[in-house]
Amino acid sequence: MKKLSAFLLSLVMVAGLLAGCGGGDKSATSDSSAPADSAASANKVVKIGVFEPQTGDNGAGGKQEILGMQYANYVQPTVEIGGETYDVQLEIVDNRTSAENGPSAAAELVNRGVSVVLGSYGSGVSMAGGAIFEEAGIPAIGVTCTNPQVTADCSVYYRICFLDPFQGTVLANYAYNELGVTTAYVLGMLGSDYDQGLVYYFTEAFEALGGTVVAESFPEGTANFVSYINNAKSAGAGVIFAPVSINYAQLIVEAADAQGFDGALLGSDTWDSNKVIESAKGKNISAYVTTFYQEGGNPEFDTGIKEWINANADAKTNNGGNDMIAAVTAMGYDAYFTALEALKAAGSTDPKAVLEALPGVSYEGVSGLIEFDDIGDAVRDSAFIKTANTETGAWDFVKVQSVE
Amino acid sequence: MTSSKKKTIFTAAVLAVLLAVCVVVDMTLPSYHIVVVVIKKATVYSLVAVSMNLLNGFTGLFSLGQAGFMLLGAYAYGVLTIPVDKRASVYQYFDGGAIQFSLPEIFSGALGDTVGTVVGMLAALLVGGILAALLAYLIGLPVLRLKSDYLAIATLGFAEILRAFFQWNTLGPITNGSNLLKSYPAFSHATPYVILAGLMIAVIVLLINSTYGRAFKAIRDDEVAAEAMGINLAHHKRLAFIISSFFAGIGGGMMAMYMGTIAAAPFKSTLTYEILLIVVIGGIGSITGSILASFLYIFSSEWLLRGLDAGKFLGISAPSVFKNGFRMVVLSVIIMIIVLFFRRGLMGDKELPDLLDRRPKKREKEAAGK
Amino acid sequence: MQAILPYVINGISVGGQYALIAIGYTLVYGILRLINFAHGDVFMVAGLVMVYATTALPMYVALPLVLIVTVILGFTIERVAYKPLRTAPRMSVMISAIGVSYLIQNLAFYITGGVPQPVTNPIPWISENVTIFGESTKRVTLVTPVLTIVLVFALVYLINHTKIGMAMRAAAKDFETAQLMGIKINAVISMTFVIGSFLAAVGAMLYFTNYPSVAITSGGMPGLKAFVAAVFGGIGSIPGAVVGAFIIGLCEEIIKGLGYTTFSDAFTFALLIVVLCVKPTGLFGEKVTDKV
Amino acid sequence: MSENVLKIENATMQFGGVVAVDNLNLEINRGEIVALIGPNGAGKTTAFNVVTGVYQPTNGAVWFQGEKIIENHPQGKMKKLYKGQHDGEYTHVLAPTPDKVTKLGMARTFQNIRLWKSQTVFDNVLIAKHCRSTSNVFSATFRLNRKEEAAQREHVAELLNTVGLYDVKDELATSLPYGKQRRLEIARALAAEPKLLLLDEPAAGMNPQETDELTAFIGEIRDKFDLTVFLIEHHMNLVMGISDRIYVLDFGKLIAEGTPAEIQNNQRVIDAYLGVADDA
Repeated sequence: MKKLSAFLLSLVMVAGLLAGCGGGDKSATSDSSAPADSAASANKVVKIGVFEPQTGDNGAGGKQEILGMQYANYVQPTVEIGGETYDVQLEIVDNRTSAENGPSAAAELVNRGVSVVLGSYGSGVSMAGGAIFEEAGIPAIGVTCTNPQVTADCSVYYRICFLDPFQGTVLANYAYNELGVTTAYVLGMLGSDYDQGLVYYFTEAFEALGGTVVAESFPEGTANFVSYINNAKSAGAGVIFAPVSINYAQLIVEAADAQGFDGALLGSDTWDSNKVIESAKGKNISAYVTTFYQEGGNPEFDTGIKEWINANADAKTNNGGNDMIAAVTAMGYDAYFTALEALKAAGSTDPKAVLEALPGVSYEGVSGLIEFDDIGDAVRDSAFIKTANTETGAWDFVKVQSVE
Repeated sequence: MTSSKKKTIFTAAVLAVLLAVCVVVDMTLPSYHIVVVVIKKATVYSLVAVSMNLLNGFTGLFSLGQAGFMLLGAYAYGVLTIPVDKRASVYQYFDGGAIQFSLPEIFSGALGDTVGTVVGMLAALLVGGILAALLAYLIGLPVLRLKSDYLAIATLGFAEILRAFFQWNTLGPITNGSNLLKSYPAFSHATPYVILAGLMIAVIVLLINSTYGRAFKAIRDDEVAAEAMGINLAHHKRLAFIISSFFAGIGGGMMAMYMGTIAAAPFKSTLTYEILLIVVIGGIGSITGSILASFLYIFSSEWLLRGLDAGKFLGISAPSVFKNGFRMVVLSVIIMIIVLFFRRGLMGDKELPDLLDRRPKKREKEAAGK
Repeated sequence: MQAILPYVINGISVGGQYALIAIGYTLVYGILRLINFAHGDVFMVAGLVMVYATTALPMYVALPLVLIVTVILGFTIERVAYKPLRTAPRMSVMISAIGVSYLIQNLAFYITGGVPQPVTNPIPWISENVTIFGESTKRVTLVTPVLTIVLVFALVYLINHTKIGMAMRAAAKDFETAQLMGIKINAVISMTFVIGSFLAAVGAMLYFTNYPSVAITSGGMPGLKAFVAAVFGGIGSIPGAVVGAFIIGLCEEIIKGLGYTTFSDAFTFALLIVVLCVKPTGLFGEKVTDKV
Repeated sequence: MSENVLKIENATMQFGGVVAVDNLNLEINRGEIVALIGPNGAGKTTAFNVVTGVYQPTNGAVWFQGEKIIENHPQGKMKKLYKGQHDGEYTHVLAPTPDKVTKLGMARTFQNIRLWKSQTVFDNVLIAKHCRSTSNVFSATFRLNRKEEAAQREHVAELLNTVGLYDVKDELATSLPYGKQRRLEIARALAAEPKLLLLDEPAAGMNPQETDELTAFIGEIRDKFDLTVFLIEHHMNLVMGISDRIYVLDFGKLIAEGTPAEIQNNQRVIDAYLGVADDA
């Protein structure tokens, strides 16, 4: 009996293995004929890798970013490369937000033969994947990974967003100069390089301006922020700067409301999400965020993507159930077109050619002009500041802030 | 005697073939190829799974602290190998950090670039292992007196505490706080991983077949009898715990090499659970099983079953079923089936050479008849 | 005094939530000597079901539904994953528990797509803001400890004064003898899982109304902490679990208030290890001697 | 020259209010075979557990080869509960763990056979040699102890030949028939190179023929390995046939001691065993 079961077990495993192999082969061969509509046009295919989290802490944000790319792909499914029309095919691989899964997800993209990679949402996993992309010589365009380290030590990584030092400084300036606050409470998640990086730059800038900063961290998985808000209150803070992921941002909004915190909440680009604004709706708080894009900045894009989202149930689910456009979606959209520009400029689908062409790309996207500096970072000198309108449940534009 | 000789030859042949395959893979495929990447990851997991098996499977101590020791090993490796001129940018928030040397560079000065770097990397791995072993000694003092499930939960707790310490900003000049460590040297090919992990596992196998290994197994089978036969329980349990942690530390260092960046986040209890389940799939008490299961698990979860997440698998296209997460559901169902119905796992307590035995039938019968 | 009041109020509330989960651990451990690793995930599933049910159905249908679904889940887990291993070594059962936890998380992941599911104010009344001693807080903060204590008294009554309660006590005292005495051991075990899941479901409803979303990992930390509370109070003892939970909730919030936020989780585990090493039986636990 | 191998001195073992062994005094001389008998629950195994360090006696001491190895006096809760006459006589605490006691030269078997289930017959015996090994974990792992290991293996083979289990050395221990498992346990104890061998009901579950074989066997090994044997047994044939002296326990108290013939005619013993004595 035991032997039989052992035998069956190994049979199952072997079958699984074989099935896996088969699957692997299949995807390798059948992918080239993928989009049904393009099969008719018989164009050649160029693959763009999407290296984004669909699961894990940044899953929600990653999905919204992918939406932008998918919409862009819907708007512009083909590209002229070297005089030929290519169908653009997105190869989406989930990196699960974790550095541990970064390398294999990146390798999977390389394996699928992509010409250029878009992503990721967060910095940590971008760095983990960066090493693989660098070895493979495939250019990567970071969308919203704002840590300076992403591009600093990686020859193939470029990005279209602003950086943490910039964002942190912008917010510090805004808090000190515009909101007139001298004491700030900053809160980041323990173990998140994104949070702690922004905390660092904000603190540096805010203290340089003459303000006082009280900094604390919360462990991952914290669900109750009441005590943190109380700490901010007892520190006499006029603002709480919490550059945290969407889920925690919602919790902080709730807790600030419940504890009657009367200062302002400051958020980074992660806060610019319809989920956060939903939480803020009807609450007695004030919140300001910096972001890459302001809805209404490009009406054509807005209406187009809203229509597309509303017509597409999956997309709507991924967007959190409504058609509000997150900045990361706009950034994903821009990243896609930047990649197309690079492909056009390269005149080839060879990653090496694309890599050479990428630094020279200049593209006017919905989030502004995209150009790269020597390191591969976007040349951006201003950010949008928005505030949460707790009555209408929307982000209201405040101003464009740049660092002087 | 001849049968044992035959077994040795068989084992050596299998290992040689595997190594040859790995070398061929390395020579024909670029280092960023998915096959190379999954071999690297599976190799690291094998080492950690075997180290966990040494403790949980061979000594019968149910510890869930593996991720913590890996964390220590990973950080030790990163901290000691980041080139000095890269430290300013890695430790960007901590003025370049407190440690201003790099083992590979030190050894490069003495031994030449290539050899020196490799020696430095190995030395850093070793330091990681030793630190993990030291910590295991300290933790073991209070914790190893606890009985099965209490031990499990206490070691789990220690791993969590350790994680908080490594993310603590005050230790930032060394650990870089919550920020990543990166830019350290790593092997890009799979063969060095396989050789390194292979050597470590070989040492574990030697240990298990030594008089100490037999004592560990005696403790697992019957603590009371073991103690009555002169085996010092405290001493031997501590020994097993320290040795297991040492190899987990080295495994952590290799994990760091594989990941390219080090943060405390991946070393959560989930990682320990994953490794524990791998050990169970392979068979508690079988080194071969742990290795086999590591490869099966990593290959399927990272590569072969990806189709289950992407809408298309085995040529069947069903995007509504094969969507994100389905791969892990399938895997965890398989794991549960193994846990419930095939408790002995793939290999039971058999090893590679035992596959040559022509007598498993007889033993099975006897086991059933008892 | 005024300064620590909000921390205390919040600590008591958090403690109440832990208590509801901790009872599930302590009951199961008392009888099966099993750390039910999946209990935290049952809690999470209850939260998810609440999210889905309250968006689709009116509240008076949705909330009982949450309780029923959670109870069925707890019952099923026991029948499928633990019952077949009744005679297996303890390590196997624990591995099975970890496997179940892994499976539930992955399933939840698959169903939710890995995205935290937003909680949209399912029970409006208890999410309203109220003012107590001049401090603003949510009503749920006050409701939680009260409800917890009411439920605990009900449970203690059940255990001390009903037939099934007596059977549970007998099984906890001596599993085998109870079986020999004709107690339907499987029914008793199922009952403990049902009670544990029920309380976890109540806990989940209170816990998640406070929070904007249920993520698949939401159950992990509260689960672990509740377990620590159960050990702290003396595993197997219901009053112990409740007292332990309130103490841990309070300590945690006070530690945050003192500014050691980095270590608020680590503290819980440190406490666990100290308790295990110094007084493994916890505050109220009975000493169990191993037979040689 | 100490002829006295084991001396139990005023040993009391109390579990809460229950006194399992009450002020036990007993001596065993070198080369003797001494039996400890008594009805079920008389405290025989508890006495063994005290001697081998499994339990710490509530009060009293144990001497081995002229050296005091175990000593304890009532402490903590026991202070109130203990009402023995030797209170205050013992002031030190000597509480070696069982492995230390074994290393001193005592080895035991168990009433309910405790072999290492997943190990072969050969390995079961070999593991018991571990406590006599001088190699450390490093030298053992890297096989720097080949000589010692070879000697150990040779000794184990010899032992297995002696007990007649060499031909089944590669079987799993648990696959052996009952009687052989008993023998294996004795072989395992012998591998630890004891001076004093403690046998806890070695004939339990054996048929008369097996019991007779065992009786002869115990005598054989006593002579061959120069042993002193201390045994607990219910099979009176065995006990009477082999013992030099017998101690009788009832409700934790020593009620008689003497040669087999003396014990057989002791009225108190007969009373204690009434209805039980003929189960052998």
